Amino acid sequence: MAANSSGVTRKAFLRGLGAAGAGGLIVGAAGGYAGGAASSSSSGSSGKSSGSKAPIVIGSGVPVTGLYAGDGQMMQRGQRLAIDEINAAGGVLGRQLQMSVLDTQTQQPDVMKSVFQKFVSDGVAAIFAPFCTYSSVEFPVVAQAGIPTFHVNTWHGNVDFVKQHGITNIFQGDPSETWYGPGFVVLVEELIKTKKWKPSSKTMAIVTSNDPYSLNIAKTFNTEMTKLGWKATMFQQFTAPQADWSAVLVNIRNNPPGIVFFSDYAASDEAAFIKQFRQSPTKSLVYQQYAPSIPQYLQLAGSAADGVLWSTVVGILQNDPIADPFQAAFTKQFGTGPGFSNAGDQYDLVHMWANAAAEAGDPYDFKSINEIIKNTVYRGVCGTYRFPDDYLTCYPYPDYTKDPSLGMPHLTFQIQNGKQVLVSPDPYSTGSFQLPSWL
Amino acid sequence: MSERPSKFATAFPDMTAGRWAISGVLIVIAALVPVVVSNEYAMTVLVTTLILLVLNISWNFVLGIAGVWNFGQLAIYALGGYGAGILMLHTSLSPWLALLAGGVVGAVAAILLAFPTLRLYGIYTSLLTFAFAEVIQYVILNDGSGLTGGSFGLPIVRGLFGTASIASANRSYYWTVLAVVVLATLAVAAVSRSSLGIALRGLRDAPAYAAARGVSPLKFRLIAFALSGFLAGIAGALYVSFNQSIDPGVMGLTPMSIDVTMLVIGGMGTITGPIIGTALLAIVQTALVSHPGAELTILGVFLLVVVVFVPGGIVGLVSRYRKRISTWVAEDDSGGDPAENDDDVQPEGSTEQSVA
Amino acid sequence: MSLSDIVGILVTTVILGSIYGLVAIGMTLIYGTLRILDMSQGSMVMVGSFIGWGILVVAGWNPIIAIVLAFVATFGLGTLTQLVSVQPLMKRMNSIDFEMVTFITTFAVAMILSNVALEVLGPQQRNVTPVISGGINVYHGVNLPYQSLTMAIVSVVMMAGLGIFLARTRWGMAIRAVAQDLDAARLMGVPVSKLYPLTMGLASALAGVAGVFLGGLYFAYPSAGDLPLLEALIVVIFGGLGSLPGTVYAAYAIGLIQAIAEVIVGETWSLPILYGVILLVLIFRPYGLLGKPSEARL
Amino acid sequence: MSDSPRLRVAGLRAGYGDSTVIRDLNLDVGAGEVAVVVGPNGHGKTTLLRAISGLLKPTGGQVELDGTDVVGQSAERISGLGLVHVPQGDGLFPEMTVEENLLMGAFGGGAWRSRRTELAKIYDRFPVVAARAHQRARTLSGGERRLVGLGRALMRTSQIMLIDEPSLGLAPVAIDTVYEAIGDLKSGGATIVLVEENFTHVGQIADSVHVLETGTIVASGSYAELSVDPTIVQTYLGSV
Repeated sequence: MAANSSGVTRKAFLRGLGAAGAGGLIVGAAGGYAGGAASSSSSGSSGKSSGSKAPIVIGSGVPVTGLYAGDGQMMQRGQRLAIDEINAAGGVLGRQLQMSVLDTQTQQPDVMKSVFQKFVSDGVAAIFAPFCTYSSVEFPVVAQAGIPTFHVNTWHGNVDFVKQHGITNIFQGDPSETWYGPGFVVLVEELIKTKKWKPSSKTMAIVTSNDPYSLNIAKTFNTEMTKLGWKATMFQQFTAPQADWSAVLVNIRNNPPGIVFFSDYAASDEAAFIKQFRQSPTKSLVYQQYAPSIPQYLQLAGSAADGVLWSTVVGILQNDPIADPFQAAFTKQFGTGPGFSNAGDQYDLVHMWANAAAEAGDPYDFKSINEIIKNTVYRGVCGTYRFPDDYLTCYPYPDYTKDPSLGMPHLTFQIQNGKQVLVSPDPYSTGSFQLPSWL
Repeated sequence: MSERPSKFATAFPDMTAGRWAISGVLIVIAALVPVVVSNEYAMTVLVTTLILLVLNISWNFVLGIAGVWNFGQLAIYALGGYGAGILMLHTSLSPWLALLAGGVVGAVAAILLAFPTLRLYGIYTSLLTFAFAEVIQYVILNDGSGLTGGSFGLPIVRGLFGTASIASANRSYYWTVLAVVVLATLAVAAVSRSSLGIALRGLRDAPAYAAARGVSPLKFRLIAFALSGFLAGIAGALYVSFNQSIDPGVMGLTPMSIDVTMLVIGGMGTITGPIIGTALLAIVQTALVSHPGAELTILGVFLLVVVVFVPGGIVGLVSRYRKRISTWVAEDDSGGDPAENDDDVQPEGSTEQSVA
Repeated sequence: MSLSDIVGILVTTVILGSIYGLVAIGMTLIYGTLRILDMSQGSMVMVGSFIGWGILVVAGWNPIIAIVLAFVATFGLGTLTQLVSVQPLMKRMNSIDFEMVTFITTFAVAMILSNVALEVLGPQQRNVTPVISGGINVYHGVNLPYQSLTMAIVSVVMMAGLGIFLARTRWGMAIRAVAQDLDAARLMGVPVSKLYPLTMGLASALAGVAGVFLGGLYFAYPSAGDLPLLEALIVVIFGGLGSLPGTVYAAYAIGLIQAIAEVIVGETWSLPILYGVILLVLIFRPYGLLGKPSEARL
Repeated sequence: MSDSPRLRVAGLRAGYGDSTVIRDLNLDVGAGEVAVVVGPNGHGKTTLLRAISGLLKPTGGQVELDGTDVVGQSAERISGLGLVHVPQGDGLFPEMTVEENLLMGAFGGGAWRSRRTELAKIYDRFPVVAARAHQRARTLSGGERRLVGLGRALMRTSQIMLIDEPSLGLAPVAIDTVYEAIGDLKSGGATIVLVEENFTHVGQIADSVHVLETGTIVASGSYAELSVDPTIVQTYLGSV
């Protein structure tokens, strides 16, 4: 056939083309990852020579989409502000910082592993991943690489894992969740002792979301209070998000408790609850854990939140010489305040790491940097960071240490006239407890 | 020896020697990837994608080939994962047996789910199965017994390769999951070409006619669910082995929308569709990983455009062009056998299937 | 069970049932007319919530403006959604996979809308000021917020309004005619290529108005539509796809089941109980409470 | 035949998918004329009407209404030009009341304004329909449904009517009533194309009769002519 002077039939030609194309797809896909990684790691390795002026890349793993995206935005802003300040002051060892953001979604194991793996492959100098898995499956990935890694997952299981596996580079920048319950019990006792509050009855209604975190806090509180002779009239779990509380409120109003203890970390849930509670309140002290620290809480709840108590094991200090400039700078840069926790702790942790990296003289000398951090006492906008033992976690003041310069203050706030007033502990407090208007 | 290949060949009547050769070459290339790739992030992404591919192959079978609108597949996947994970956690059973057990859990769950869907049609099936998935997720989230760990997921499990280093574990998982993908593809292809597959498509395209011809919806739907559930369970077990944990985040609207997009873009109801769709979207997702947030918008646009303008997905598009090309080839290759032009593609609403 | 339990159950039923009715009637209208399950309805609720936030909180204008604007904007968006995601597929209307492909395309629209909202407006939840604040103490401990009461009234008014529109007006009758016999309706001169987008616009507008109210309860944020979508799906399928009276009954029936479950058993198990009931209904009545296999609609 | 027919069909071709049902079909109907098309089932009578009214897009040929070519236009557009198609099995909206069904007849063609007067006229003409005004259409008997279908077609004036097998499935008494009504329409001046399987009932009203076989007209003529043609009588006259 004239058409086939080349000796290749059209069919054979197409087959060859198809195979080459499909093969190319596989190789291309794999090569794409490898190539991308190679280019960044080559820049990383060139950056690793200590004389280089190339920017230092740090990894930010935050929830950008999904349930915790609101928290994620505040975390990222805290990191951003710290980086901008450091860069404006000349960077770390004369090198600018760059942030590489990856989405941790809802911290599913595969997502976290892949995020950590990418940070390791890209050769970042430090990882700031405020939320991580509770099973710690991604920890070995960074443990092997030794990169200084910081989280505020507030979960004892994570620090246990670090201790058990002898990990030296994964730091929890706040105390574990186990300190919440006991901390509030101490506060309740003191309120009664100082006659600032007289419970209508020694009963409590406990409402908690059903994740192990909130559940653990609720259970420890229940146990500690039962020891002191209190009785739970209600212990109810729900699944976040939950916006309609009428049925729970029917039960509370049927049997008004002395304390309503609410344990959940979704701002909208707790705001919705207090709005609906205040429409016809019972004579109960209302404690809501953590969520009021998120700025949206006050916006969402408005004046309904006046009188509510809440606490956090990590929070931004008020009327404080270190925290105030941060508050101002944050508000200036983002047009909204930083709230009470994650923006502050991320800001602190980036600064703390940058100091350690500068001190070590090389941002990629992970071993020295980790050593320095472990032996640091750092006073940031959230109080004192100190990692006294192999758990590599902070401990609370006054629950654990009686010296405020050695522990992170476990802050209790009360919302008064739409403002957050720090009522405990001294010397950080900015006001004192006031009896809520409905009591 | 002479008997086996011929039997094998009859299971895949449209697979010529040439096609087998191409498939073989592709598999070998795929198997060599870990040798070339030294980046552990790339390996993690590849293994995760292959695991997702096993899930998509299983879902494609029940959704595309059997035509049952099962939107509970992610719950079956999760149940398989939890089943295998719990066995790895609390028993000294070989993790390989736990993997199989995950498949069995998936199959059993799928069979139980199949019964109430029998009398339902189309969209009602999808709601019932979706409700099933919601209940499973809810029960796991609310599990106070500590068995599943609620929203925090399972504590760390052994996995298949115990204490191997990250790099060698990644490679071992890659080859393991690749083998499962190949076997699953062969199984689905063989089944959909068998009389069972013909019956399933008959029930999908003309339920009344198929039933009148003696095809039992009960029996075939159960078989379809069982096979698809088994594969989904294995996928879940692979997930829990590789990631050493699993949490309820594997279920829900977002992962489901990504999986559906993969199936639709590749070509639902075809054998190669899930492979192409999963690979393509994995590449897109990886490329977008540094632009979190934009990813889902782009996926949504992709999905819309493909469904509206490329019915049948990429495989459907290719098969339409192949028809044109085969005419072009036929002009040249006048002695060629016409059987060559057969597709592995079943275009939606095709009428070529008759019920035996 | 005490009297306040019973009153509590009734109040919760009214509140929940009205929410469900409001988010589900649009979906029923679309299914009845176009034979598609519109997965973008939840996003319309989200858009309505954001409009409520923009008008009531940012601009500080009158709630009426918020409602009108939400109606108009989501009407337009719904029309556009139909033109983009359904109209190009209408030629496949009689094919076996029509329901499936439109399910997927409207789902894609929902994905796009909520992720664009995420990009543009950010992930924070925003409080939408209640259209009316305060509440009445119905009975010892049982409180009925005016917002919920207003929502219930608006919901009933809108459902009734839709009913009257469909029963009495030229275009309303045309919508029903198209739902019942497409060919015959075209022979009457009903321009279906315009009617379909308008129907989806109308349904979306109902969801958008629902969003203004739900914003005061659930807040405005990019995925604010997920829960209403799920609830609407449950209601329309429970009530029988495409049956308007069925939808209304189902909305309140589901509200009642959930209220009983919440008050008696507790929040934790109310959703699983609801799903369990629906599972049973579907097993014994595969087409829902008032649904029919195919022919009769709206 | 008049010089400018109200309805002209020329060289029409139509079908479903790959199969052509109507081929090379020509048909002229003058103003006020009743043209009856007879033919065996499955030879394209219904397809012809659907192709004229726009429910089915013809693949070739012309359909002219008062001299305007309407091929390729949508059914709703063609309906607006004054064509009314009463489909096989009535095409009533089953869940709507009789009155609502009648009102739908006035939807297009500018008839909505005068709907109340037209409605009153129809109730006058068909007392049976008036008695059922608020019943749902699906609860009616076959004969009643057919009358509602014709009544609905009358909601608009000055039209060309296509009527598909009005006698199908009716009892003889009901058939008589229906044809009486069609006779009324004729005397009211309507131009009608009527399709039947045979011409048992059409003698009184047919101006011309056309025999449709395998998709085309094989014989045309007046009722008087065709009713004496022995082959045609044998095939189509049935048991008169």
